[in-house]
Amino acid sequence: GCSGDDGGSGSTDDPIVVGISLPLTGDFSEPGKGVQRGYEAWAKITNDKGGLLGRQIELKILDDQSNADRVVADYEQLIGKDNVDIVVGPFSTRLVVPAARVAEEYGMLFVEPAGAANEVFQQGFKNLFYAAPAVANDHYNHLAEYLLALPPGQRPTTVAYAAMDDPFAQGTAYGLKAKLEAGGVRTVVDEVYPPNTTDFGSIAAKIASSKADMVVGGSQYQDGVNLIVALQQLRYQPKLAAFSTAPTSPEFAAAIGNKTEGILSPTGYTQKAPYPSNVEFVEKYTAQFGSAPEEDEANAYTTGQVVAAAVTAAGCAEQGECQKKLVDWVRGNKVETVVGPLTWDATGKPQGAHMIQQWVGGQIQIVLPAEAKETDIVYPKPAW
Amino acid sequence: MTGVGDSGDATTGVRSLETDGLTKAFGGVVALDAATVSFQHGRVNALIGPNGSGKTTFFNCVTGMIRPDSGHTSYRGRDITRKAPHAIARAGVGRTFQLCRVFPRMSALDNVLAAARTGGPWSQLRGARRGAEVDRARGWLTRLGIEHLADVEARNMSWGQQKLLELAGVLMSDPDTVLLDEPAGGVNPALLDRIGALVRELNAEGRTFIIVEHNMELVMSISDHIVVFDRGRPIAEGPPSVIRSDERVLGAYLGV
Amino acid sequence: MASEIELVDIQAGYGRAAPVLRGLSVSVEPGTIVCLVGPNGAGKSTVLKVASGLLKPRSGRILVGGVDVTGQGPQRMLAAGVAHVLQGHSVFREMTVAENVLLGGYTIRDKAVVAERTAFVRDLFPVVADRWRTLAGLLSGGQQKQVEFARSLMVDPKVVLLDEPSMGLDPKATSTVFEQVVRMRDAGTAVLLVEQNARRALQTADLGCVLDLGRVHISGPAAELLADPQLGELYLGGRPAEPTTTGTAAALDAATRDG
Amino acid sequence: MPSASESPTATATSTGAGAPASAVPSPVPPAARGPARLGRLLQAVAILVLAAAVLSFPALAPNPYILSAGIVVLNYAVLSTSWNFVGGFTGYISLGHGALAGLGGYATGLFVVKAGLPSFVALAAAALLVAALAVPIGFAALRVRGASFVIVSIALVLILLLVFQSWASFTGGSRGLVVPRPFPGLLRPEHHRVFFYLFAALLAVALLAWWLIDRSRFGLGLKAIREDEDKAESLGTATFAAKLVVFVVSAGFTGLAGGLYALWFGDLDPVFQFSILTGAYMVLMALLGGVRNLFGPLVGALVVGIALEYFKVEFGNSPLHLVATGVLLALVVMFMPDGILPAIGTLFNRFLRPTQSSIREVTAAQLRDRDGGGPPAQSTEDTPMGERTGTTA
Amino acid sequence: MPSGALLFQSVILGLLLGGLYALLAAGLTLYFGIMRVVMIAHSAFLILAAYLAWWSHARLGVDPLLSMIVTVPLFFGVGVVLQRLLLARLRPVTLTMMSVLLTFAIAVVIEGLLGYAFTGTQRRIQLGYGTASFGLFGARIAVVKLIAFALAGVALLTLYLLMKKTTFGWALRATIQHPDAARLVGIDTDRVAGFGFGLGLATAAVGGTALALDTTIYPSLHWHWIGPLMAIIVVGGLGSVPGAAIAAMLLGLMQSLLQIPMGTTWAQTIFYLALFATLAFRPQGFFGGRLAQRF
Ligand SMILES: Nc1ncnc2c1ncn2[C@@H]1O[C@H](COP(=O)(O)OP(=O)(O)OP(=O)(O)O)[C@@H](O)[C@H]1O
Ligand SMILES: Nc1ncnc2c1ncn2[C@@H]1O[C@H](COP(=O)(O)OP(=O)(O)OP(=O)(O)O)[C@@H](O)[C@H]1O
Ligand SMILES: CC(C)C[C@H](N)C(=O)O
Ligand SMILES: [Mg+2]
Ligand SMILES: [Mg+2]
Repeated sequence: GCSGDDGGSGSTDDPIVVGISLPLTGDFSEPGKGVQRGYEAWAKITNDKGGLLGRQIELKILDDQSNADRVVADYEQLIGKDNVDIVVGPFSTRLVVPAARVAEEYGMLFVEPAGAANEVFQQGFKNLFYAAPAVANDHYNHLAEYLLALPPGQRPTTVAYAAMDDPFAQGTAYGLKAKLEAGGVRTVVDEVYPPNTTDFGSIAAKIASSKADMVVGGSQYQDGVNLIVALQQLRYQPKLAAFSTAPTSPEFAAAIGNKTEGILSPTGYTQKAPYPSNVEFVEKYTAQFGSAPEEDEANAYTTGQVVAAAVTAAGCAEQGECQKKLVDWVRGNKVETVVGPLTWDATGKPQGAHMIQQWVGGQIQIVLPAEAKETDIVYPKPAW
Repeated sequence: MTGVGDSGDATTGVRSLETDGLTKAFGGVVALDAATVSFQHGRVNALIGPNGSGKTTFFNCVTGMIRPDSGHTSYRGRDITRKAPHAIARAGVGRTFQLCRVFPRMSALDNVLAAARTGGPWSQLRGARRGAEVDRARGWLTRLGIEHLADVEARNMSWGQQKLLELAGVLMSDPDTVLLDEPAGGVNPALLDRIGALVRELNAEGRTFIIVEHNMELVMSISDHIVVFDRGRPIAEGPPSVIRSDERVLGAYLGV
Repeated sequence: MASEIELVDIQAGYGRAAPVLRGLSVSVEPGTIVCLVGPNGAGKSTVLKVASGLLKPRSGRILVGGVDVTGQGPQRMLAAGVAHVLQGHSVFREMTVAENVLLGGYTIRDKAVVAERTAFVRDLFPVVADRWRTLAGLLSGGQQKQVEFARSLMVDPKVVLLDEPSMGLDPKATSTVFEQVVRMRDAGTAVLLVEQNARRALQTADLGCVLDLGRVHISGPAAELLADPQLGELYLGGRPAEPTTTGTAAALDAATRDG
Repeated sequence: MPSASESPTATATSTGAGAPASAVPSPVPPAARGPARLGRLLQAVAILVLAAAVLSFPALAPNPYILSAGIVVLNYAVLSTSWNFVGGFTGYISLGHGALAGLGGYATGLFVVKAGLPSFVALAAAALLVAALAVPIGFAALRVRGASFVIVSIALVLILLLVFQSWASFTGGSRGLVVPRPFPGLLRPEHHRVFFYLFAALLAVALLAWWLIDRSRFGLGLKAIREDEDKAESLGTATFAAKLVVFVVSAGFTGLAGGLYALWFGDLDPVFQFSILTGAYMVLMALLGGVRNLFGPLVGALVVGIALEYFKVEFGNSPLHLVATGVLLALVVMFMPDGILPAIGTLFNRFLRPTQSSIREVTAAQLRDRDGGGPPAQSTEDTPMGERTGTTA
Repeated sequence: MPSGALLFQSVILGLLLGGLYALLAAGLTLYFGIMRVVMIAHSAFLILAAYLAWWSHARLGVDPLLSMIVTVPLFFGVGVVLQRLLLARLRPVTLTMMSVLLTFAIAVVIEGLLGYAFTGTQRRIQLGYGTASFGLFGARIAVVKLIAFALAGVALLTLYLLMKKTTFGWALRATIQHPDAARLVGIDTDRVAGFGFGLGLATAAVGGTALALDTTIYPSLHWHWIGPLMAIIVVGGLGSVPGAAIAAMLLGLMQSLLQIPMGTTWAQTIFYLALFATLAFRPQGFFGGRLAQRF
């Protein structure tokens, strides 16, 4: 039972209310719901173990419709009106930045699962922490290393880039581009398309006619799917195809008619990671939702883990003075999570790297780095 | 106030509206065919002609509502061919429309007030419903027998009432030269007599009229000078007595 | 003889405003022309709108051929034989003259009849034939009016309601219109005519009604009304009629004489 | 209260053919004057109450969220009042005013970030810039009317969206633009309070400007444009110039509102700054309240703003709040096509004013006697005299 | 310098795209040009139709093309009802303005209901022939795009013939231009206007299905379509079906070609540039009727 008295925020039987705004509709709804599942799994798993500080966790989730104005109003409501104890972040850089500002100005700790672009860390936020191994520009680091290490004869010589006009999506593609260009790999197509693009015929035509060895898509979700289909319609067969986030989504394979073979994608998470909390996460998540968690779910779960660690260490969870303690703790400590141990620099940037996954044998599997791989990278990739 | 008063004495010989070779074709239809017409100041002029002979087009061209293909228009000796309609209106040429145009969702009084002329740009910021102008506006409504409609929205009026309202509006704008396109269309004949008298009265004050009308009785009784159009050009002009017996007019217009 | 159309004690008005027609009764027998005259805003057009079903009366009855049709819409009224030509301009502006005229025969199923009538109106109004493919909205005011009248001639109704058919027409076309009105009457049609060209109209009509304040003020044989000097002054305008000619007709006459 | 018999028109008729002088309607039905005065009184009271409510709101707001929601509503109110300079007076329905607000926001932000201007100087400069840009925009857009104008205005939003997205080197593109805080030291609740008053002041200025135009000759000219543009032109109104002027004024206020919002909100993203929805909400609010009324847009903003917040709280995590908004809008359009204020006015009139008649109340004979001054007509025998159906009583 | 192959491929893609645009815009032509209704909700109905096509494929396993057997009559009926129940009640004087709002409301309701029923998740029909294509002089033509193009052709031709050659078309135009006069010549104006609107929505059913064949759909996608479609009908001349079709093809082609040098975002501006150019030089549109500029 819960206490019926809402007299003060200090009363220890009250649940810890965690306020979240998520893009449950609109552009980011697909990953947004993944994040929601991750948070729900975290709350359930934690509550089943007795909660935090002996208090149950209660999620208060609002829908921001992928709209930056709404996300601000949501956090305003969560903090100002609903008086939640903790806030955590929404999905996607475009929403994380304005949301973080509200939290910052109310002095709240702000751990977030999906503000991966560099921009997030250039705003001067002091209370923000990104709960994933690496920022967007570093997502492809392992792939770049691998490619540049190939003997010159095998190395792809030309690359076509197409990125959504979105800080995260461009961040991933351009992170790789910078490294490959530095290594002497030529850029033959460099296309940017607005987030609402639905027809990829022309972009695909450009890429196809460039006959680039490799295609890199800076994609969120739907755009990645559309671009791949458009490329397939034109019978373009690159040696390597890499897309950010889209291929890791559970809907992906079906969406492109299962012609997934060989597609690469960076990820911060693998279900098979040996970290103790991950084993528990995968098991209980699967029990709760009927399928194993993907990256978005894991990021949200990681966020929860970071918050939980801070709350436990600080011994408090409410607005006001306590938040300062939480922030200070996170800044000074390492947190064990489902994506491994995380630490942050002064701007809240995590200090790790992403892995590279590839669709091999109808399954998406880790192929890089060598120490984490589940299977060997297939290069050149088979025709799709 | 514009110089209506002082031009009143110079009733003859002063040029009012003139056109020179005014031409306007719509696709294949030549609505105005090098029409050269001259109206004198201080007269009641009539412009008659069969349906489709270009009378309304003539009005539209001289008031700047449509651009002629070629030719010139001048008013009191000054070229107004390419001037905007409002500039021509401000120069003193007011007009009504054949298809009767009023401001449908404004009361009759506001319809008339909206026509009141203003001075410089700053006077635009003065209140619209100042006493003197409201009195003047009501005065016009009364003279045209529609004062009981002052607060009725124009769209709720009968055809003839709207026609009268439009006339009240253009008179409120105090033009030197008034172009009326079928003022009698749909107006009760009893009232028409009064309108005829009103025209003569205003003319005596020094205003020039150019009236397009098919009501021959009205035309013959009030006009000093008649211009007859056929196929976009004047074919005859002169005082009523002359026009009445002009053969070309009989053939083209009166259908005999 | 029974009236072809009969309006009995009609009260009618627009929206919530005060009534416009206040207990008005009119009837028209087959083969007669009844002419409504009256000041602007007296309610003449309103009478016709009620008669053709465009406006539902608040009370009173409408009989067509003895059958009560009160409250029926224009489509049913047309089916019952009532045709109405609106005041002002009611051509379909963005359709060609041809389409306008042919739409006049919308309810006629027989193609031959349509073709025959089309030929008839094209003959009657040269402008209809000359501008057959022009958009009607591009015609001059009087030309549009002619198209409209031509459109109404496509059907052959029992009752015809004409709202100022001569407005804006040149003398030639006016004569054509009045000739057609007479022809309809002679063919047995009941004609309810509203005209501000009152003297000319009353000369053509059999009966006249003066409408004022929303009711029939005076009615009687058209010739009698014409002769009444007081009515002339109040409603008909102009000089009291010379025995035979007046108005446009006078001008015409004068012209003919001199020519 | 002046009675009809004191009006000059009525005295002149006292010689009329037996009709009692007081029966001749004076131009304004006497019964209507009382309510008019009452109406004015009510209006004054309403203004005072409204002002008091607005000023005391920050003190009464239970928490900063409510205060921020209040700012959002005030911002809507300023925007739709600004929109109403064009929409209400000239009848041009611009769905593109969101673009002007976005321009104001971006201009303010860029002036601060790139030119280093102080925040409120930047705001003023931005408003001027938007007003200046409104000249060419208006020049292109105001040439067309009706549906075409609606389309052009939509196009304006979309084209600016594309430009601000594509020209990332200057505008920040989809990375967004962060506008530095004007009062960096303030905590968020304080920050809200300050901006609440700033928005309230801006609203007051916008309302005042609207009111001044409404009662002026310029305003009457604009309304004439709304009714029939060609006709207004032929009566000597420089319609194009008038439209342009009022468009520029409207743009200036919209730009100010957008700029102030940018200073308050801090994060600009082209997708949301240049959104058709913003413009559509402006139109919705103005129409809802009544475009012909000074306070129409404000009332509309209150209703829509509160409804939006309410729906959001109520259906927070399902798209049903969209449905609720749509249904609300549809209901207004269907049942209050002139807006809330006029609907209330009609109700008010129905109780206090008798139905008006547009039909003349005197016969032609009486009329002639009245102003003709000729010999009183012996009224025709059956002239129905005493018929004046209680319309002037 | 783009290669000849790329140019040719782009031309093909542009024409196919233009065909789709023409189909999507066809209904708008009807409402705007003929009925004077500013129909913001048209693209929302397109998306609705697309969802129905997706749903029938994903849940019932029916080919999306077959779903039209249901959606076309259904949309026609919905159109009739909408017109009779809602639009017909708007006052003619304020029709343009109020229809903007009313249809905006309808659009938002549809979007909300779609979100409620199908969530905001992006959906895409997974057709067996979704990525199938065949070659033509070195260029490739995707089967789905060609189907959409064919649908467009058939629908547009039907619409055109209906409007120009049948009494229904005449009656519809007459009804809109002068309702009273139309009633007086015996037209059942209520029914005709309802059918007209239904017809517009029926094209949305076809268009939505064509759209769903080759793109992802999500409830708020309709906002994305409003701008380009409106630009098309203005350039084509409000009210002219052939005009809209030609404008759509040209703009589709230009967009596709401009994408080569300028990139996706800037290429989209062609719609608005064409729009402004049209209004500046020929407000009545390049192919449309002569009186269209009047409103
Ligand atoms: N905008 C237009 N487009 C095409 N043709 C036009 C246009 N305006 C007028 N016309 C044509 O020009 C000719 C002259 O028309 P106008 O309206 O000037 O005649 P009018 O003398 O006023 O006739 P009415 O006595 O019938 O009013 C007509 O044949 C008409 O069809
Ligand atoms: N749509 C309307 N809404 C409200 N009132 C109207 C409407 N139409 C006409 N009226 C009013 O009804 C009265 C009668 O109008 P009606 O059109 O029948 O007059 P009429 O006798 O035909 O006049 P006219 O000779 O000017 O055509 C007028 O006072 C007019 O103001
Ligand atoms: C890796 C992802 C969770 C990051 C997210 N898509 C963003 O926009 O930043
Ligand atoms: Mg004319
Ligand atoms: Mg009438």
